[in-house]
Amino acid sequence: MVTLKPGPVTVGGVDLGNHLLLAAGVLGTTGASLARILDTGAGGVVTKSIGPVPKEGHAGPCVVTVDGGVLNAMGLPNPSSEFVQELDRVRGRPVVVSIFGGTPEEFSTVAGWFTQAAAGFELNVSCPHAEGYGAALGSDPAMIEACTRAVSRLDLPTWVKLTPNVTDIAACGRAAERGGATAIVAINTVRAMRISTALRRPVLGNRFGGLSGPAIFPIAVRCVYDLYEACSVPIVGCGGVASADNVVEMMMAGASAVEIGSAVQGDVGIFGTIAADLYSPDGIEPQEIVGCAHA
Amino acid sequence: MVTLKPGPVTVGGVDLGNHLLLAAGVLGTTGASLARILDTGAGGVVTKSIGPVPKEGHAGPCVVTVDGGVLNAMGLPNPSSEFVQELDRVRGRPVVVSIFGGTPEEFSTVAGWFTQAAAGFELNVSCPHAEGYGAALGSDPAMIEACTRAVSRLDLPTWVKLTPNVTDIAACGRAAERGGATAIVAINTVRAMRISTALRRPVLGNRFGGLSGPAIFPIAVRCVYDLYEACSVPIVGCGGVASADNVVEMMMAGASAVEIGSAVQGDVGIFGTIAADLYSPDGIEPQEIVGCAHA
Amino acid sequence: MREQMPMGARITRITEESPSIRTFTFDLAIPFTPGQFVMVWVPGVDEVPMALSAENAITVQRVGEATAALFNLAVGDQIGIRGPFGNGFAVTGRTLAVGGGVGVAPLYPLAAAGSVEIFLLGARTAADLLFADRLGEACTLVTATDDGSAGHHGFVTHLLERVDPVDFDHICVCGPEGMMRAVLSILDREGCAERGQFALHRYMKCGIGICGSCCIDPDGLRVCRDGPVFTGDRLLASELGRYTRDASGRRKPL
Amino acid sequence: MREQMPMGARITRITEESPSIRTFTFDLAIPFTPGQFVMVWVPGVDEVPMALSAENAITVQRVGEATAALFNLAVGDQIGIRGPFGNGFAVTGRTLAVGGGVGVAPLYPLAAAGSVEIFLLGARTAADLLFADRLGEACTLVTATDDGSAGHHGFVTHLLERVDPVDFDHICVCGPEGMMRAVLSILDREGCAERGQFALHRYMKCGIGICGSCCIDPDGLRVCRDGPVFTGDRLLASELGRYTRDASGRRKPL
Ligand SMILES: Cc1cc2nc3c(=O)[nH]c(=O)nc-3n(C[C@H](O)[C@H](O)[C@H](O)COP(=O)(O)OP(=O)(O)OC[C@H]3O[C@@H](n4cnc5c(N)ncnc54)[C@H](O)[C@@H]3O)c2cc1C
Ligand SMILES: Cc1cc2nc3c(=O)[nH]c(=O)nc-3n(C[C@H](O)[C@H](O)[C@H](O)COP(=O)(O)OP(=O)(O)OC[C@H]3O[C@@H](n4cnc5c(N)ncnc54)[C@H](O)[C@@H]3O)c2cc1C
Ligand SMILES: Cc1cc2nc3c(=O)[nH]c(=O)nc-3n(C[C@H](O)[C@H](O)[C@H](O)COP(=O)(O)O)c2cc1C
Ligand SMILES: Cc1cc2nc3c(=O)[nH]c(=O)nc-3n(C[C@H](O)[C@H](O)[C@H](O)COP(=O)(O)O)c2cc1C
Ligand code: FES
Ligand code: FES
Repeated sequence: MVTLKPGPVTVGGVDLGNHLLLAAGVLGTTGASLARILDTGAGGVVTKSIGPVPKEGHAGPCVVTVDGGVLNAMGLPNPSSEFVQELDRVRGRPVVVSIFGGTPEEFSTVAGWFTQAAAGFELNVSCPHAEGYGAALGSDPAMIEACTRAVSRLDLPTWVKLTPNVTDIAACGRAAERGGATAIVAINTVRAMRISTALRRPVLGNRFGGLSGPAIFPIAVRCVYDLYEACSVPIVGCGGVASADNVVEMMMAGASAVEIGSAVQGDVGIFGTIAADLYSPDGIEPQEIVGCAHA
Repeated sequence: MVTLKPGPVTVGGVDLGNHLLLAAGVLGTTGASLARILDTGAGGVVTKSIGPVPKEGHAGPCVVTVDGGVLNAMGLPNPSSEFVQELDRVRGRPVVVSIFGGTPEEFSTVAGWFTQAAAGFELNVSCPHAEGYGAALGSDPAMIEACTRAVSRLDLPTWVKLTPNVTDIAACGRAAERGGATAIVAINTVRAMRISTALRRPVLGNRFGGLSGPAIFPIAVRCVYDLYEACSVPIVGCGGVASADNVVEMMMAGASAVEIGSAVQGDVGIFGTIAADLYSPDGIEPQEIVGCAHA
Repeated sequence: MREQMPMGARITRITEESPSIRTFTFDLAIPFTPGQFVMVWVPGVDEVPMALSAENAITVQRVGEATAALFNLAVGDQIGIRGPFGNGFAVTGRTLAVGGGVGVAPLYPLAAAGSVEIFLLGARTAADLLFADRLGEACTLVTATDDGSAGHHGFVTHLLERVDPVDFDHICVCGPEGMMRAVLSILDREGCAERGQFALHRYMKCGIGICGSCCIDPDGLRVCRDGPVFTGDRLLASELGRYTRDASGRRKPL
Repeated sequence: MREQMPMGARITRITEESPSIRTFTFDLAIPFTPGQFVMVWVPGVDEVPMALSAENAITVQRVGEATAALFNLAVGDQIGIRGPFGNGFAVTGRTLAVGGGVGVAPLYPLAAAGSVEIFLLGARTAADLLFADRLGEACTLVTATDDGSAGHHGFVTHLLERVDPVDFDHICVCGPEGMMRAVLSILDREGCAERGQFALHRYMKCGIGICGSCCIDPDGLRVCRDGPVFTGDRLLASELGRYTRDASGRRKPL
């Protein structure tokens, strides 16, 4: 396998310790948890998505593991502005704050709370199971552009996380770019559902939700590949990454860094595990493989 | 687990031996192969998709197995009109002929060849990796409607197979219904790609392709569930089905029958295996569970 | 990732343990380590964590919506069960158990397995003393009630003054958070905090260590996965007994 | 489903076996049963089935685009390998092998393993007799050439008249389709078709038994998965030697 030369990296304006970030909404509700993941080898972390008002999220079940993946409908539970204090614990470290809102104004309000605490923002216009939020906005390129612009105006790095549940993800990527995105993150979960045959009803409290984990890796690689052809800002690959080889594959598709979520289920130390496999002093320059599969 | 009372079933105008059909493009290139699958317990079979001119398909690799699924980009290889003679072998049996074309006229031409040999048609407006065919048409509801109408005019059962790679599959289902579809089949494969990190290039000859198998089962259940809410014609569930419990789950989501493709990889006798688990003389009426998860 | 959908479980018996606590026995046997829990799905309502009080039972205190809905179920009704999750108690030598309120639920199967020598059992009143009869058969039982209606009049922590924790290899504890913090303080004072095994409660949504809702300060340990049982030394500097977080992740003082 | 992406294999040696046949040895050892094949990915060109002629080698006849591209590769170049696929030969007792042209490739490792007693080897001319030297060391070798430039002058099937197939438990065969049909006819005449093991070739796209491109009439057997080796009795009524199908699935007479 290819190994990479270790060292800090800057992606879309955010300085990271390596190419591996914790994905939004996974172990990202408290400062202590974010610190733990950074300490175990992540080069950066993305927080739980924070919105304009506190939300308890959907009724349970919120998460089930399925063959090859995780199905979730958390419903964006979040402490809203109180989250600012959580970040004291990780001040100065590479923390990207994930935010959501129902309008461009709400995006900009929420972002405003974190201008001191965030190394950058990740706009969640892609959660597939939160009515009026996330993908409800993120399947409309004009809305993506408007929300991105509302945040990029704050002059902090602005990443935009896209949903794969659209006919044309490249159009969404171009919209984010027009709105001033410094990077594009792909992908959020894939719209999905399971039914309990024993109980004869959808297993998630919210009925439907989003699929993550290895099952969606080929879908995510495809989206990254498409976006790399369509956009010129860096791309952060996300979806099903669970090994160093997966990281390399995402980078060859066009990702400048990757986010990892569901894989913490098998190994909370996954960042250290992957970093140990991925980096070696005699590794090649990471830039050499970013997008090389397009040759 | 729920078991069903065995017996013939009619779905969207096609009389089937049971609820289990072979999915299009899987072991469906020859009459002998279709007969074999019928003999091992399938209640019906869908043929390889047949188009207006013979096609060799994409250069290889055309298929790779990935974690939890199969990734393919066959490129719709097919013998075109010569396929009519293959069907002599299965005359009078429940054979649905899958057809594709680049225009409504081509759909109707191809269908015309098979009016004597087919128990019904399945319109492939959903293959994600054949330029100018399949999903190239199938993400446009107006085009779906036009192609469906061109075939449904022939007064044979007309099933329309949809792609999940759209923002709104329900709109596609409604379009098919308007065009005269007697049933909707969901789903075709999910747009996807893998890259060989060893060879630094996409692994499929066509670069991208479609994901099938257990990995997409939760995506397929979701699509069937959505279509059941949006449409009134029967739905045939397809995608990742690999066990009797999966069949029951698809039916609870709203499917009147299911198609099975990738699972033949593990067991070419999968139809007999599933039927043995699914049916029992003291089983419940199948109609009782179709769509019951919507209650 | 291994598929783990909720299993359908049919309630076969409902036992009223106290006015506010019932044991629900179901037709499913789940191999488990005492202290492990399951996520209990009350269809149409919510999914909540519950310790297994036997391989086929949970013992539930009615406190809010989901537990009230459980109390409305009858024998023959179905619930969903995912699990078991978490680590459970790990005992080898002499074990003292300290349980309060419904916190006795995860400790009971430990005692029933013969692993507990002395059980200090507390509740508000005599009627609330959970599993007292059966615990008395399984080990040496010492009780305390807040109102003095049975056993020692006062907190179960007072009973700890009568036994010497240092005589035990393990002190397994589950109960109200204030009680657990008090026990931890005593163990710390006696210099044996690491012998304490505390079964914690935090707001849980996934149960499998990915959502982050159950993480505790200051180390970000996940109660659902790294716990729910932690040794006392890992909790000394923690939020235990000071604050918790609600469903949205906001801190709530205790 | 188990992930099976092509493995990267670097060519370490290229051996010219005859003017149109080369053996490509690579830096990957694939445990296999003789008769099994791999899908060989020539990057940017195509993926084609090739028998393993050793655990780390394929032996290729140049016939068209993909094989020509393989012939253009040099030591150090990379190809992709998926497999091994199919069933392979299954022999236990006395074994006769009958090979023609590049069809010797899958039979050679069988002989090299010491499983073949007599090997009937045919080719158009002496220069095309594949692996003759090494086969002569591994077993009793009898050769035939169409032009008489070596061994018997005529078809390899004629050699079958010299040995009595009924003396063997297995007759393993691979070669041009007409030759295989002729061998099958002889075995059938001798009443021992079921002792024949024929390694078939059909157009393959997936190699794993799902696409259907390699199915043979009249039973719909998949050459890639149910085969490529079939006993003669299962082939008597088959298309073998009569027609095949091309990449589009159209029948082509042979
Ligand atoms: C590992 C663990 C084991 C538990 N074992 C038992 C047990 O054996 N018996 C028992 O009676 N109780 C047990 N509990 C507590 C039980 O989960 C809560 O009492 C129950 O969730 C209350 O739900 P509700 O809807 O009735 O209450 P609500 O009205 O929703 O809330 C009341 C309080 O219950 C708690 N709570 C609510 N939802 C959750 C949740 N998803 N996760 C954690 N706490 C929640 C919160 O403190 C909340 O303030 C356990 C909790 C944990 C974390
Ligand atoms: C199980 C099996 C094992 C084989 N083992 C060997 C071997 O050890 N050595 C060897 O030289 N050849 C072997 N072959 C034949 C080899 O696969 C073809 O010669 C090769 O695919 C030709 O490819 P091409 O692009 O050069 O030819 P093309 O110009 O594409 O076609 C020439 C002819 O080759 C055959 N062919 C082409 N593509 C395929 C394909 N995907 N699958 C099957 N046949 C194809 C067809 O008959 C075609 O008419 C084997 C075939 C099979 C099915
Ligand atoms: C439990 C859970 C919660 C999530 N919460 C969020 C969230 O709040 N915001 C967001 O943008 N994505 C959220 N996601 C999506 C992930 O960030 C990520 O895009 C997705 O899980 C795919 O990556 P993975 O396969 O590595 O998990 C969540 C995923 C999971 C599994
Ligand atoms: C090798 C292969 C070939 C396929 N060819 C076709 C096709 O020709 N027409 C079509 O409509 N679908 C085709 N499909 C899609 C399947 O019919 C089915 O929709 C998909 O594989 C999901 O079902 P599964 O998970 O059970 O395989 C093909 C799938 C595979 C794996
Ligand atoms: S409940 Fe989700 S991490 Fe513990
Ligand atoms: S090559 Fe696909 S079934 Fe044999």
